[in-house]
Amino acid sequence: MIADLLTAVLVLAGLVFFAAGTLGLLRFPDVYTRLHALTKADNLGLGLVVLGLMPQADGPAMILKLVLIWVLVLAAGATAAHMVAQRTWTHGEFERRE
Amino acid sequence: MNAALLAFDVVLLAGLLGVAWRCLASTDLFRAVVLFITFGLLLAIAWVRLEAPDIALAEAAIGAGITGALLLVTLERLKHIMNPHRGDAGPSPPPDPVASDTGNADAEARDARDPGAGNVALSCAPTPARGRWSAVAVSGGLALLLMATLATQDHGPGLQPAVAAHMDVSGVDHGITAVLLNFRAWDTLLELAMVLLAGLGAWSLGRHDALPARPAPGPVLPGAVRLLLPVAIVTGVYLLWAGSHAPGGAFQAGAVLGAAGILMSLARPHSLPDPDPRLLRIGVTAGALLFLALGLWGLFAGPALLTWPRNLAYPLILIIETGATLSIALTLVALFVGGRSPREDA
Amino acid sequence: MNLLLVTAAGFLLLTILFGLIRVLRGPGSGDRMLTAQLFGTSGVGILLLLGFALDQPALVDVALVFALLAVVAAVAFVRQHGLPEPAGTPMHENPVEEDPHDPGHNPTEKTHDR
Amino acid sequence: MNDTRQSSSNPPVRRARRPGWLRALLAMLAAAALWAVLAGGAALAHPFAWLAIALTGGAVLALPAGRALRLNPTALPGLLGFFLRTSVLGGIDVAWRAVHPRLPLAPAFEPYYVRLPHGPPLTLFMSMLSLLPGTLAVRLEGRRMTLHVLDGRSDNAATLMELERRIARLYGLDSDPPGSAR
Repeated sequence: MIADLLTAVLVLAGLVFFAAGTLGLLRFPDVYTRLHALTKADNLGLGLVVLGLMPQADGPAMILKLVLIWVLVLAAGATAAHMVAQRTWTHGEFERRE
Repeated sequence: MNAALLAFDVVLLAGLLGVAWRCLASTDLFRAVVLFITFGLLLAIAWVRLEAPDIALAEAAIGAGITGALLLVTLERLKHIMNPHRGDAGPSPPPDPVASDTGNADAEARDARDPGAGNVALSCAPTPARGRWSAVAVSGGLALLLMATLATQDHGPGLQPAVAAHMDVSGVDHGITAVLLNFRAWDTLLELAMVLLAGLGAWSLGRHDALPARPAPGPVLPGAVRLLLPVAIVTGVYLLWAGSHAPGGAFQAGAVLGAAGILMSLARPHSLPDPDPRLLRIGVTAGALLFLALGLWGLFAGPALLTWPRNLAYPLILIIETGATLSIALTLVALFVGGRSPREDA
Repeated sequence: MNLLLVTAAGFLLLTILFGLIRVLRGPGSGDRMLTAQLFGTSGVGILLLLGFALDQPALVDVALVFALLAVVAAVAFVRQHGLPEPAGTPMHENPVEEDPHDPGHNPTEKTHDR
Repeated sequence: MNDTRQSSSNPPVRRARRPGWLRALLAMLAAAALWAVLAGGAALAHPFAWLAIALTGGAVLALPAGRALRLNPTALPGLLGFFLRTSVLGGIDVAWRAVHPRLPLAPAFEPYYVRLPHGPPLTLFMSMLSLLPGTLAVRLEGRRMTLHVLDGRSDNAATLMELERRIARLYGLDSDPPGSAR
């Protein structure tokens, strides 16, 4: 019961951050600021969802798997954000048209 | 619960149709590629909803890992090829007839709920607008036919009871693996042969040219590769292992390992030497040849072609799946690199 | 409980569909790529939520594969543009303005977006 | 703008590279742990587990060798706590800015001079700082890193120096006396 309540609260909190990330994606003015939305809001949202699902997991192996997934997404998000930022910095914002 | 799932499915279907339509109708190739990556994501979720986690796994590995990279690099190569003709101003890209950029999710979703939207886009994407109404009529007719077919089809259990009845002779505990590698092994052999043919086809087109690119500077990418590569290898082998009793198997494992290889060749931590062509050929053909050899052995020593004796079924399936994984992974990387290695011709 | 998880998954799906606006509008290719990356994160969330709601542990494996390979497309994107840097790339001078790019830098750059 | 220009006071320490067999062994141990998480501890006896472990060892040998750095496990909880706390703050910060009707952003590029040596510490630093509130690593040239910050008016460098100090402690590179607060 308490586990279910915890799950509900954490998952809903995660959804708030996902929504804020999407809102930032749509409202922020340029690529760099949108990248902030990518790396922070959504990763925190997924972290809260993962945390919320942990009480429902049936064993420590599943919990560790969930943590692994979150760590992988964090690494992917940070790497992709850095690379998109670097590429925008060096090559401009737009596709070369040929 | 069921109403929520139904709503989820409707939104998913609308998203699939809308993304597919915008992807086909897009004149900007980069946008089309990103839409295709999104389509792969939605498709994986759709396979989940169709209760086919095996296919969802394969779609996740191929859609997230391989097609995106393949299409982006293809785009770059196309530009590289077209670069010399840059001076003569070609005709401007054909106008987008289906719709201009709506840029509005509501319109997007509304359009997507139109049952023929995907077909409309498919049938008239880059053609002049005058064909639009006949295309709408044709796709509407097709949609009606499809719905009539679906409505009259009886929803029998299919072959599931037959598979369940014979699981104990299959050697594995997962129905799909039993079908793929025992009951209908012939199909899987042909699929492996097709993968092999695709690889050979790419090799026959010529030597691979070095990509006109270099890895991104900075320590972040090599660090990520250092973390992801071992995890990808263990995950790939884990999927191979899981195939005998749960969703997973050679194609999924091969796709994950192939994506890891693509990541390696993209990040290029240091100049990787071209592999020995002889070893590469053995690796690429290993899956199909091993499968065929064991199948022939079954013809002479066992019951029939491509069947396994009951007590040997499990180890034989494992051996075949391992070979198939190796071949699929290598072929995917070879398709990504494109063309045979320069050492082949030397 | 499961109703909540399915609804949450549906909500994430809706955020993906709204995020598509950014893919369609662009304007830059970086915008589109980062949106695809964002979709990957939401997709992992959807798969995990569905996996627990429908009691299908295999979906966690699907989410794992997604999380693992989410970066490949972004790496290919950078590799694609990893051409020798054009002359006039702002490297050492540090503009504090919002737009770091020399306005005259590579004037052929135009968005293909309409 | 913050004054982050500092002379690089401690030059990168060149350390011996770890021998290949040790790297492979460590990677294989990690692979075994990962296999136990994914497939369950009982599956470690399956031949595929050995295949996965052997392949991981081989793949690590194919990657270029990093420098051998001694981990200081006592610094790990502090770093993790700091990271989790600041990344939650970062998420709240971005979410607040995104939903605020007037979009309170003051984006800017800032230079930052890294003191960590190249290798895992710097990689970790650059990956982590993108998850901290308001900072994003854009480019690294030598010691000079270009950051993009969401709010140029806030003191971003303080958080970064704190993170840098904690990572340095994790890798045993700390030149500050322990307990000194920056």
